[in-house]
Amino acid sequence: MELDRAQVAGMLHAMILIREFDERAIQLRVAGKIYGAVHPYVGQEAVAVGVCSVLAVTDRVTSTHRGHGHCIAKGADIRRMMAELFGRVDGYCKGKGGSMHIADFAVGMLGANGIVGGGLPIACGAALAAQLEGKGGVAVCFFGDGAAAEGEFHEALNIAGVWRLPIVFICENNQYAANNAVGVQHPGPDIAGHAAAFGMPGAIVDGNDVLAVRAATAEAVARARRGEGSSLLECKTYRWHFHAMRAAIPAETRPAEEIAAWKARDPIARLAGYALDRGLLTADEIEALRARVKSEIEDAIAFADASPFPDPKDLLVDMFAD
Amino acid sequence: MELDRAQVAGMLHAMILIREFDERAIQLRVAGKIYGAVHPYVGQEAVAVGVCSVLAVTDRVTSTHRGHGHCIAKGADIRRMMAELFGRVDGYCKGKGGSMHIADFAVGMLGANGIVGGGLPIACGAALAAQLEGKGGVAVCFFGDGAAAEGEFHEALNIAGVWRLPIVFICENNQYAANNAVGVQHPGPDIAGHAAAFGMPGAIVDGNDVLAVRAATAEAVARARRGEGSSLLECKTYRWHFHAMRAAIPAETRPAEEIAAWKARDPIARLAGYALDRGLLTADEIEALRARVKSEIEDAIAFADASPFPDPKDLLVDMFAD
Amino acid sequence: MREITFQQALDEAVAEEMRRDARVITMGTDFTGDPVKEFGPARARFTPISEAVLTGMGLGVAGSGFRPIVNWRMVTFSFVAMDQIVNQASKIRYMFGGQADFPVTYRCSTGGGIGLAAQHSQSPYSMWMHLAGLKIVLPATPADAKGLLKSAIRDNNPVVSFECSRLNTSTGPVPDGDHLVPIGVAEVKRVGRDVTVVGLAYYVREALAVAEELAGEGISVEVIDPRTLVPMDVATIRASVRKTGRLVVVDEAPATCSAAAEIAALIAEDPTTFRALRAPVQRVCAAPVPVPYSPPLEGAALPSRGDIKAAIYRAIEDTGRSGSRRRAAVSAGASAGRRRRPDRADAAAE
Amino acid sequence: MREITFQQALDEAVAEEMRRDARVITMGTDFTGDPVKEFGPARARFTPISEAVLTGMGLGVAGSGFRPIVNWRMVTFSFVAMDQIVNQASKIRYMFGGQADFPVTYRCSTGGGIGLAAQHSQSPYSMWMHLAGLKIVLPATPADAKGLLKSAIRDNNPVVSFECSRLNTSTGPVPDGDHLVPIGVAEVKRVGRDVTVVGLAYYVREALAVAEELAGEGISVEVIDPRTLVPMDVATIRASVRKTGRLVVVDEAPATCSAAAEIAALIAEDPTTFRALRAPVQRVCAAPVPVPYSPPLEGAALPSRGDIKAAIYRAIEDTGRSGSRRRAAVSAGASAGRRRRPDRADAAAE
Ligand SMILES: Cc1ncc(C[n+]2csc(CCOP(=O)(O)OP(=O)(O)O)c2C)c(N)n1
Ligand SMILES: Cc1ncc(C[n+]2csc(CCOP(=O)(O)OP(=O)(O)O)c2C)c(N)n1
Ligand SMILES: [Mg+2]
Ligand SMILES: [Mg+2]
Repeated sequence: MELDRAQVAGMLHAMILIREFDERAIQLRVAGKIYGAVHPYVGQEAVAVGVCSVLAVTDRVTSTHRGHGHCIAKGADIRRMMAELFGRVDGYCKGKGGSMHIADFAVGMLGANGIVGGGLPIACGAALAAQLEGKGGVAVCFFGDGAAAEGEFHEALNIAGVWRLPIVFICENNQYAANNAVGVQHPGPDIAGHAAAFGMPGAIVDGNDVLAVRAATAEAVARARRGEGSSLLECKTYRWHFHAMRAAIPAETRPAEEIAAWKARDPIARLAGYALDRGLLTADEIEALRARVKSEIEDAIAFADASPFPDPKDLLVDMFAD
Repeated sequence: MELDRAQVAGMLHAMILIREFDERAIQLRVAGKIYGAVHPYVGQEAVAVGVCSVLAVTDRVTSTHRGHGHCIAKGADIRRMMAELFGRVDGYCKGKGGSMHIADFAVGMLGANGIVGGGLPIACGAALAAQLEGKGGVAVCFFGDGAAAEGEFHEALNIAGVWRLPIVFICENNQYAANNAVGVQHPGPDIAGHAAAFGMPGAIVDGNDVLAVRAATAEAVARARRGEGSSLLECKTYRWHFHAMRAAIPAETRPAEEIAAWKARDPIARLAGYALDRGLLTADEIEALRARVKSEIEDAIAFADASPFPDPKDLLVDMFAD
Repeated sequence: MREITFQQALDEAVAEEMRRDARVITMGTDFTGDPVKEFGPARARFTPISEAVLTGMGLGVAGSGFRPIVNWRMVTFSFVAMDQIVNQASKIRYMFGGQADFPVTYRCSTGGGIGLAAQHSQSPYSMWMHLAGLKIVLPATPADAKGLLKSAIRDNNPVVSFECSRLNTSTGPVPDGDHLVPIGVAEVKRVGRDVTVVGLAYYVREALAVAEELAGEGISVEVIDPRTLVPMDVATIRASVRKTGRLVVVDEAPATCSAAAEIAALIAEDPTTFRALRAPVQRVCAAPVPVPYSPPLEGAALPSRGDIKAAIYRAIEDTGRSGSRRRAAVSAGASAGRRRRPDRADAAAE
Repeated sequence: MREITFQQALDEAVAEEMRRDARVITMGTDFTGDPVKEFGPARARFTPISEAVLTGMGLGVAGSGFRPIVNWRMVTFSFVAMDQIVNQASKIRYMFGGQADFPVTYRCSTGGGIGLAAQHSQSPYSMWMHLAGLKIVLPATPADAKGLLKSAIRDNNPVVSFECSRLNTSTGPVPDGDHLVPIGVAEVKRVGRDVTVVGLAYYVREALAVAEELAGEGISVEVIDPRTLVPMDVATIRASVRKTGRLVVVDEAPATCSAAAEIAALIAEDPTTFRALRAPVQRVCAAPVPVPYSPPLEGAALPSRGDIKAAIYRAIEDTGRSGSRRRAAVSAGASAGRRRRPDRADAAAE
């Protein structure tokens, strides 16, 4: 599946945007512009971008506590994302949700989730809706290696298998759940092995190779659109930073060599290199992309900063629909 | 593993006792001597008896809503069981628990359970205790095919796999969960297939062949005692009666041929035939066993009937330990 | 008007709403009635025994344009799905700034009294009431069961329909046609002068029976059925207590942090009602134990008519009325004593 | 006596009990302190993110002779384990006729106020209190945190230790040696004459600060910390209200069916205390919403000192005291108004 220059440029832009967004979010959290907890997606960009690159806006995804990348890849507006992190009224949740609860139903982003595994059942619901609509829509569920230890993982894959739901389960195996290596969570290194018993294909893919992720997802999505059911895709990847931060940046607990080895497999450098080799993009064009991202982010920050804080008088608004 | 006559007689007696106990329980429920719900184990006797025949009294088991067979096989006193079903003070739970909550910690029966899948985590705790004690003890967890659709099934097998707990998971696949055939619960007919992803052996055994169940359990238990971890054993079997009854016996919803085919594979007749063929027991001896069971059950009923109902004044007793 | 059972009324509600709106689907491990026959397996779905995923699917499919009914069967089984209820369903709309609606109806049976023991005899309404973000209905008659469930299915928010097991086979008149009962409106089931008795589910009938009995003794009892627990129709309850000056709440859940506790607090914190209150509030609730299996114990654990009567006498006693009252109160004393016995904890503390 | 943090006090409690009794083990997805270093990986176990199995394992290993401490980290995460709490832990001993004990301690952090939004800012104590069968502690100081957790670990029943996040870094004096605080005993933190304020966790400090402030205005506030929620030390609370005639309860959970509702009911139903009550009970609780993320909204959602003050003024107002009081009350009116604003439901009904 050859990619044209526009597609490659689009994916590269999305990946750089995700990285810069979270790098800036870390700074802004330290600066006290953002509150609560921030879970950076840096290092995993190829997964969100590769997966979402084959989805339509009408396809629905659920995300996790580490959700900024999924939002951006699915087409959310970083200005409203940043405003949400700033706790302002122009944020996606009018400041009520914050980092762990960003959602944009208009682009099929059914929400980040502060509960490990909490998005799996909701994604199955979105898949059921697609099945009932019968228009070839699919649902995609992002979750971590740690989430695969929760019972909701089993129940979700099981019902998806029984009902042949049009859903693709994307396990982002970044080797750690908070400070615990995957060995604390699972008897083996892989999650994909669970798929067979649920009657669905389970594949392992290099989560730092956006093209590989895209290709594997395309196959699983096509399968789902044809009504042939669900798939589990395990993307091996790594987060470059700490699990989560509040006011201060936590000390690193993982082996330095391990981190270095993974950083050497930078998914962004990899796609940039591919684009250059194939002559799809020039170095200047890539520089221009980076510059564009910088200004987009500054613009988002300015937008967020200009947005007012919610009025306490609106505390009870949005509780119940009429 | 050749069995001697005492062993065979013991297993045959236990199986007949279980069957007669539940056949009488049904009559007594209709007669209004027993309250609430009764879930007969008739047809599945080979599983409980085969499994428990290789356990020590110090090994611990957890049971289900269909727990009478597990209690009897693990060595509970049918007089106190019957008294519990009658709601009397000499029952195992002093009448507070009833059929779905019979337990006898003294013989390692950690309780029936009204929650599908609810016993799995508790069994893992018993296995952890055995591991910490380091005396080669094991835990056994009985659960149904329906329970394998619950998240607790996944969490239990996963942690058992990670911690190499000395536990044997016994899935009694009796083909139905209430009125739903196994196909409503699972993408395929087998549960054992889940084991591999948890890093443990998963075997399927003829659950109507007590010797096969015993042999497979012996192997899994030996493995656990050696500190080599957990196993999943799926016993294919069938319940002869309705899922559950209250005041009235529910209409049968399963295909008549299916029921007939399974009854033709009666686990008790099978062991009796084996004993006769091998000359381990004579027809008279088997008749004597049946007679003994009948009197044991009449004795249990008399015991239960003679036991007083609890005094409402004791309503708050047993709430908290000192 | 037809006389049908509580269960039939609930089945009619589901069938009528499924006919009315093709986006309504129903899911559960089993069904009463035969929705599969009329609506097919796509809209009436038998599910695996996986309440957690089922509960979250309700939100996902509702947030994607459908109107699911998720049936947990017994409230007992909803607890394996509690994360999806507490952390998702009750918060999802507000947390997301109101950008999407989640019109999902969760149904389950509640209550004891039929020998099913601790796990299968629960009435934990208050655990849901405490979660800001869920609407909750608790009908006591076939008409309300049908009308409230239909309103719940049409509501654009997560609504929990608690359906009392002991009422399943009870019958009552149900209006013909599209019968709706608004969520959030209590009903004064009997007008009275001396004491207000708020009953929940099965205990509405019991309260009415006791009221009838006491009318013979010249005690005029007003009986109120909240019908909806969230939003609670406090205005109706307060108005009644302002009139009678006395409140008895009957609930088969244990008293601690129960719906009865909330109703007592709603009365005690309202200045006008507080000033009108002439006697201590009476909570007639289950004993603080898991519901025991054996009939004599289960009977002692759950509220009885005698308990309700004794509480009414106490309310009148404490505001000093005629000697006949006092004797009556004493005659019911023992049972009243038991009902009011604090748990060992309190006992230790008192 | 040493001055240590709330968190250090909790860590000391676990370490001391693990030293004292080899049957004590601790399990969680993460630890504060370093129990693995001192006690090894067999007794201090890092677990998968599987709260349900972890919670049930606590019962199984406790019923098999050990004394486990299960740490859910945040109360939020306990909801995926709610079946094991509701259907097993709270019922298992009684249901089995008391034939075995289950000495398991469940720990979790609670509360909001630190910008973590809806899912990670919960204080649902009352959902546990409603379950007859669990003991529940809620310390407000380092000394009580240590003493109550040690008592919980030694208790032969399932005990839930709720540990307020906002108190983690707070410091206070903790007695040296084997410091135990008995479960079920409240503490009068400040003796007063005019009004009783019952505060929970973080709000004990806030209540004391307000009491200090109001002393300057000649209002004498008695502050009580229940410290244990089950068994609740009702005697101490009732004795105080019998003296002051006024009750304000401060709790960061939403009011409906909360611990505050229960305390209000315990006062309103006790004849002697009811007769001594001179003003309506005041509940100062969180607004009926999931806790919002944005600081101004979160601040508005949770109780503030201004809210506590306003409630105290109201309690005194409603029993008519000097004009200065009245002015003060009015000055605090806005915030009081917000705090007491009924949810839209009630609004509709009222
Ligand atoms: C049910 C539940 N348990 C525990 C937590 C605390 N927690 C938040 S993130 C996290 C680690 C999740 O690991 P993983 O699923 O691999 O995602 P990652 O952080 O690696 O992206 C934990 C334990 C939670 N949010 N929800
Ligand atoms: C969590 C939960 N959900 C639903 C039920 C209701 N229920 C009781 S038994 C049963 C069927 C269980 O099937 P299976 O596990 O195969 O055991 P079997 O009855 O066949 O022995 C169901 C659905 C329950 N008790 N617990
Ligand atoms: Mg991870
Ligand atoms: Mg079965």
